[in-house]
Amino acid sequence: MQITIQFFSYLKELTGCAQISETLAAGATLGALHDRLLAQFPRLAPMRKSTLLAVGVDYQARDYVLQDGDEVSLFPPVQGG
Amino acid sequence: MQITIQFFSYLKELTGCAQISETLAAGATLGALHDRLLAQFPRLAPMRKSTLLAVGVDYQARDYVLQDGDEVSLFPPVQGG
Amino acid sequence: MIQLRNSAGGMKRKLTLTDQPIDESAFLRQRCMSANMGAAAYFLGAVRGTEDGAVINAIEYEAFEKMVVHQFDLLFAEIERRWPVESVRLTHRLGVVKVNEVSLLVEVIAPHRAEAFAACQWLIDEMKRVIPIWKKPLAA
Amino acid sequence: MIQLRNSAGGMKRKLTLTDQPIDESAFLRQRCMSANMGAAAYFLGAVRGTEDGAVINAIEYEAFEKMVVHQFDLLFAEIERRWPVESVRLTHRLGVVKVNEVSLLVEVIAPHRAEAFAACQWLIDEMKRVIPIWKKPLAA
Repeated sequence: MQITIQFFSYLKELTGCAQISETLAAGATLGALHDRLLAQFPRLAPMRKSTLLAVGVDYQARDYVLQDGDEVSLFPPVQGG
Repeated sequence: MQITIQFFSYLKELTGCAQISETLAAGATLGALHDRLLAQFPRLAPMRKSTLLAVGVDYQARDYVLQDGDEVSLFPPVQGG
Repeated sequence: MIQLRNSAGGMKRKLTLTDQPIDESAFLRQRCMSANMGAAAYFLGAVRGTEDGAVINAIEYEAFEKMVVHQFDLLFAEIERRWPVESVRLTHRLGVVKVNEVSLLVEVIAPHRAEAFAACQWLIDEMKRVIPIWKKPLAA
Repeated sequence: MIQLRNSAGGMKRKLTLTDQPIDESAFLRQRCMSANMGAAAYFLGAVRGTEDGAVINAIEYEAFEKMVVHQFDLLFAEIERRWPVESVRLTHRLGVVKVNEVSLLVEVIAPHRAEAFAACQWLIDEMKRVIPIWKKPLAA
């Protein structure tokens, strides 16, 4: 299945891209995708624990099971205001 | 010594006057004055404990020793805002 | 109208007691906020249409003005001691204030949100404890 | 500019995300406060001249807008569940915001002071926890 991944704020600068696409096996979790991205972009690793994960417009936990077409977002702690 | 006493809010309505003057012996305390006023205006008695006492523009305790010319104020709990 | 200002060196303070309608946009235009300040907490109080369950038309505010001014001065001094506040402004209306009209405006400017909110709420709490102003509901 | 309104029956809500300077007096003029409401708590956030000790010229705000809108909707719904609030309005500026300019305006209208302040502070605290907006200081 095909998953789109967006990076925001300084994660975007660390990966050097705002958006990528990944092909995953059915049943893959959000956590598994995150681990794969950390391997692909080692500069994201130090932020592993503080990185927030969303699917669409909702936050999701690492055990969330992805579906074909999901839009995943990775970003650092938010700082509005 | 001569003391001026002002009543505010509904205490003024209960006494029927905004201001009176009392002659007290030297060394009289604010508490003693309050007791005398309660005897003089029995309708103030139910509010005895909640009545606030000020001398000039400062709150004072009942043991405050009055001085000639002091301006004493009696009023109910405040309600600004 | 009584106006009290003080900004000699320390925290800016402005107290206004008025029997005229409060001009909120003028109040805002007079705001002065330096580049080190990030937060302004405001509060607006208005007269509600009911008081203790009864429908009312207005509230009449009575004040012992000389003492109001002195007691606010003490509260402002305490704010300056407790928080890094740049400016406090408070306007209180006196006399008859109709339902829906503004009776109180408070503004506290500080570097950060937490202290702006803390000082603003503390000031209103203390006002309701020590400032000699009383309300008399006027029936509809 | 994104504007989101909702006042069907329940609490009035208005969210504005804009890359233009925030017009505070227009924001105030649009206030709607019924006769049962006695309190409006406001907060204004401005860009400070320093960030982590360094002098800055501006802050650039980046947002994941679609998610910002949805997450604010969840927060507004929670406010409606928790407090008897009549209206919540929030305007957040995005893009480059210079020092001293307003980045955030929040207003909560409620019957009484305690709930207006509580909901206003809760909303800002939650915003800083879940709303996907990020700051990038731009050096002077």
